[in-house]
Amino acid sequence: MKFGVVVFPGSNCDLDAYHAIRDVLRHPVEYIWHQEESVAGFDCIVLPGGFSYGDYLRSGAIARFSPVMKSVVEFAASGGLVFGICNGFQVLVEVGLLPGALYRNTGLQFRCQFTNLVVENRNTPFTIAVEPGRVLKIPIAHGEGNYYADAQTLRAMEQNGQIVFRYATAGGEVTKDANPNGSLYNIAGVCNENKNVLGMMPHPERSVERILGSQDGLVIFESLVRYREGLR
Amino acid sequence: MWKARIEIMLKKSVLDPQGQAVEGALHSLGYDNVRSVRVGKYLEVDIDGGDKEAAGAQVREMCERLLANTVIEDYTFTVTEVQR
Amino acid sequence: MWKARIEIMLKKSVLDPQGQAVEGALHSLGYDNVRSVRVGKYLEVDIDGGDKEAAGAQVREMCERLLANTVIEDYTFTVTEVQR
Amino acid sequence: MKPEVWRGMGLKDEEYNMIVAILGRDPNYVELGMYSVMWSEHCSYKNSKEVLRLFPTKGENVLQGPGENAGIVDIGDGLAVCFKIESHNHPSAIEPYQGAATGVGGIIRDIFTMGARPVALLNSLRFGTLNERKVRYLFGGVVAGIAGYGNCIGIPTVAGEVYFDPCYQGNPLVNAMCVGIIEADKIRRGRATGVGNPVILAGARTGRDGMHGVTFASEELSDASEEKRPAVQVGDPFMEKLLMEACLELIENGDIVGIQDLGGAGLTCATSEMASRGGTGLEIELDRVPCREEGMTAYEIMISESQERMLMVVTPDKEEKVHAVFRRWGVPSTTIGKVTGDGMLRVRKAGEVAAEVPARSLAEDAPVYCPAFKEPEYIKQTSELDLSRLPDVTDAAGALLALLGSPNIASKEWVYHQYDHMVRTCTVVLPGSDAAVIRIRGTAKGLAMTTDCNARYTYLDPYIGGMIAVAEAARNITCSGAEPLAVTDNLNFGNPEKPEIFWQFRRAVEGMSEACRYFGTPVIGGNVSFYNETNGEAIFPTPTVGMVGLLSDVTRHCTQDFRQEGDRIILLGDTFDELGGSEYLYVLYGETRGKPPALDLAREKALQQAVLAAIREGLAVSAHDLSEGGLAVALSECCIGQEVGASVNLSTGGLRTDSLLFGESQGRVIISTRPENTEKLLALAGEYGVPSRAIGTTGGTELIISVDGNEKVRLPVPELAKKWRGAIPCLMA
Ligand SMILES: Nc1ncnc2c1ncn2[C@@H]1O[C@H](COP(=O)(O)OP(=O)(O)O)[C@@H](O)[C@H]1O
Ligand SMILES: [Mg+2]
Repeated sequence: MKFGVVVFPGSNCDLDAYHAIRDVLRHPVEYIWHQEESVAGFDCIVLPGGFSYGDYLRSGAIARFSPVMKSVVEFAASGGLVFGICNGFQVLVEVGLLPGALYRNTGLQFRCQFTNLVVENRNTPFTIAVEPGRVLKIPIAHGEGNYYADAQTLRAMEQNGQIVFRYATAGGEVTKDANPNGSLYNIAGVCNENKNVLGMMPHPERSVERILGSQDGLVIFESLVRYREGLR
Repeated sequence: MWKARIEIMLKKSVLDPQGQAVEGALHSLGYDNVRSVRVGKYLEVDIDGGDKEAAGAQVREMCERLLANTVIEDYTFTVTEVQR
Repeated sequence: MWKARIEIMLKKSVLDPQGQAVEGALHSLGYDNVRSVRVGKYLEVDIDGGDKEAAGAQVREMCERLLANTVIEDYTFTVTEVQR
Repeated sequence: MKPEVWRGMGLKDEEYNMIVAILGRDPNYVELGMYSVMWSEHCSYKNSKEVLRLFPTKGENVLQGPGENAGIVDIGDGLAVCFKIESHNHPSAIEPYQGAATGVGGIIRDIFTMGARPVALLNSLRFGTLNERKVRYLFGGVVAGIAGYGNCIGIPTVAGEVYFDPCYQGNPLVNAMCVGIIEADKIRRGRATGVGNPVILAGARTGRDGMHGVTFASEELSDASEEKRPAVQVGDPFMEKLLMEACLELIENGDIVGIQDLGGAGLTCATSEMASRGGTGLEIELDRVPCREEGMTAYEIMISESQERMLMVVTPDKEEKVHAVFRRWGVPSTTIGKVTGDGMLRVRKAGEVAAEVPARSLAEDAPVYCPAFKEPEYIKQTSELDLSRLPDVTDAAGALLALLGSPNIASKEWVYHQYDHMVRTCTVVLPGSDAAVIRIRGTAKGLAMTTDCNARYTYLDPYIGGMIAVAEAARNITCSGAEPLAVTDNLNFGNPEKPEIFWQFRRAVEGMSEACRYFGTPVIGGNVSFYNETNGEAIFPTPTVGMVGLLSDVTRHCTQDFRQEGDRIILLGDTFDELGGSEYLYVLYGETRGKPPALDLAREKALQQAVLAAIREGLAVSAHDLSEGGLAVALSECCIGQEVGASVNLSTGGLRTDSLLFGESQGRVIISTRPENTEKLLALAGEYGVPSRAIGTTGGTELIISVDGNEKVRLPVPELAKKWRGAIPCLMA
């Protein structure tokens, strides 16, 4: 299974995603420059974290017009796996591949810390390898991760299993205190209706090795591989 | 040349943490008669050529496509003629 | 009640990286006739009581003390009467 | 030219006469401006140069000492570590967010200028007390500014320190440090060589912001400083990220002859230093410099301190390629001149020569002063501390909680949770332990790093305080399992033209030098920030030490947290009746007085070697050095991390209880060890001649401390944690 990691001007977790995939997951991976017009040949496109275009105006607002995004949108439409992490998630909502919007944390501060996630839907390509009831310890690092969608959209998302991750306590309880950024209903990650596009604010690529304090992020990448192999 | 002045605000239904923080800060400075504060963005865009209507249409399009995120934001703008 | 509409902008001589980025983005979207973009803040503050002049004086003071960073920013505002 | 003109630019009459002598004529206005910025303290170190010679700067691993943009130390495997610290105190006092942000931007450029990939940031901060609204504004703004820049560019901010004292009320300190990694054979230097080679300016356009920043940094702050506004700039971390990637790519490919960032004194500094180091001249054409505003004068362009710009010299055959790389990264670049052989810095504008001076005279020939020095009066008064008149502590638990809630000791999570400290996925020991540790990809190695300075000690005795700053940094490094390598220092002092201040400066440098020599940690670079005064009142002398250490096996790192039930707690080192300059004295009695704790370099070094050996041999489950707040605070910090309690029995051995619990005697470390390793650990300490005793056991949910069999402290760990974590958020709410 071949991964592609998109590099926008200002991406800075591209390297981390690349290493997680190449050195820990041990799968082929290549960088994709933002001016590429095709993403042919890849099985999964990762939009990494960072500050594309400085996150000026709004996070992800300018990056979504990069030439590469046109082909990412087409790739997604044809069922391709697209995975947005942090800034990548912001790009995905801006470009309309995912519903809702992400804006300023209610605390008005950038937050970098470990969070605990419950997996609300284990039936997506991104979560099929997660054991039932498992709480994932994965760090966040963002200033604009406050998820918003209007009531009607949220209802539809709930019904359709599009809310994939919520912030929780270590014991898996979804509480107000466990919410680091004010996201509606503690939402940390969502997918599209078809479940082939997922965006999440926490950084699974930062928790793939014991020496980094957690390996819980690895299961998301492993899910992708297992899903893909299941298709063969 | 045309100057567009664009104001972008979070929709009423979206919580405005920044506005709340500023309101709190104003209260603690003793401005007790401050009732509500909302914080948004202000942009000035200079546009060459065309008439006022065309400039306005262009600004609207730029807001819809890039400048505002209409899922959470509303925008208003004015266009006035300026000397180069 | 009075509504103050406050626009806060970086001073002309100060670098506006945000404005530059937006300008670049507008150009790459094909809006070649965009000349200059500056990005600032917009605030709406509701103020109770007093007359228009008093409200204006208070807004000026709030700008100087808290809302604007006059080291690098300029501000302008208007005050209009609104129904509660 | 009228004397007011050069005096207004901060030049002394005799300095003006020197310039006339150098040129053999009167300088024009542009030239005068160039001398004024280059001969300012900030650029020329004219007041500090002589004293800085006291530092040991050589070592077998030192590849680059002071004098370049940053120092470099060899770490084996063909790799080297490059680091430096720099102050941005004055801009941060005026505009905290942008002042701090551009400080971070500047130090990052110093590192990638050398060809190193920046991998970590640190910061050392000082503010007034948090009950003042203005101080909260400055503190909040500075932290947000550091976060804003570092997070955006994607370099983790992994460590630092923050202290609060009224002496910093009007003059906060913002020192930023950057650490980079470089292949030892790829080091670049700021040299303009090769007559005829093109000179390229890349990065942001030049604007009118930041005019005269360096002279500003070389003046005391007064209320009128708030008027000097244009000296503050807005940073653009996005531009810097692109500039960094482009420059590192060019350096990696060997496309650059010499490179230098534009910092203080802008184009004047970069051009004259590069030419001077290269023994050449430069000719530049200001009409080619991309400007942000129309109508900028030669004077303005030459001294503008606009951020995010780099100057480089390339060979003619590479010129087009270099521009192409910048283009691909979306960074503007222009050829603005060429290297000449005549040693002159020649500046043209609109077809005319706007300035023409010997490059070397700007960069090297500033006058050197040896300011007078004299021990200040206060030392005699403050050194008096009669402990017999101070009642011993009765409510030890209350005192401990008060100390944990003091912003100087309290958790700094409020700060470092705003910093992305994990990006690059190499941070192995996150902020919150003694020193941060990062791994070096592609090797088994790791780097430990810290900044330290207890300025209260330096105030009470600059010599001992200076030594302790180095010793504490080294102790923090060893507690994380690393061997100290080298030092960068940031000397923050008041006005050096006052003999008392210069005395503090000399004494501190003497103390630091002695300690650096003893620990074998040469000073490979640093920064001097004078004139940290408001309305005539100087800050405490604050010589911050930034230190980097090496772990040959990064998996063998250590943190301060107790890990599990039943481990034995060992205290290494001796405790004395030393309360002078302690946080205890300050928090409970509002006093900053006495002599700082003594420092015995030999004992300190033995202690550190013992700690390192214990960690390497796998005997230490945790290690934590004792600093502000002494033993009781250190034990609390060990408990809080993983919520593991401890039960400790101490004997006074003739000491006061407050000295025993809260005194800050140097050379002490707490180690926890598996019970079966206790004897081995005590024996190992003995081999190094380090006093050691088993003082208790980990476990339970409380911290219990008994002294001579009497229980003095019994507090639930969550209560300790709440006090310690809550203090700063509560003040900042
Ligand atoms: N400004 C800061 N930025 C990043 N980390 C910080 C900052 N201030 C303190 N820290 C972190 O908090 C922890 C405690 O700091 P400090 O009390 O200064 O430690 P020590 O006494 O061991 O030198 C350290 O890990 C330090 O790196
Ligand atoms: Mg320590």
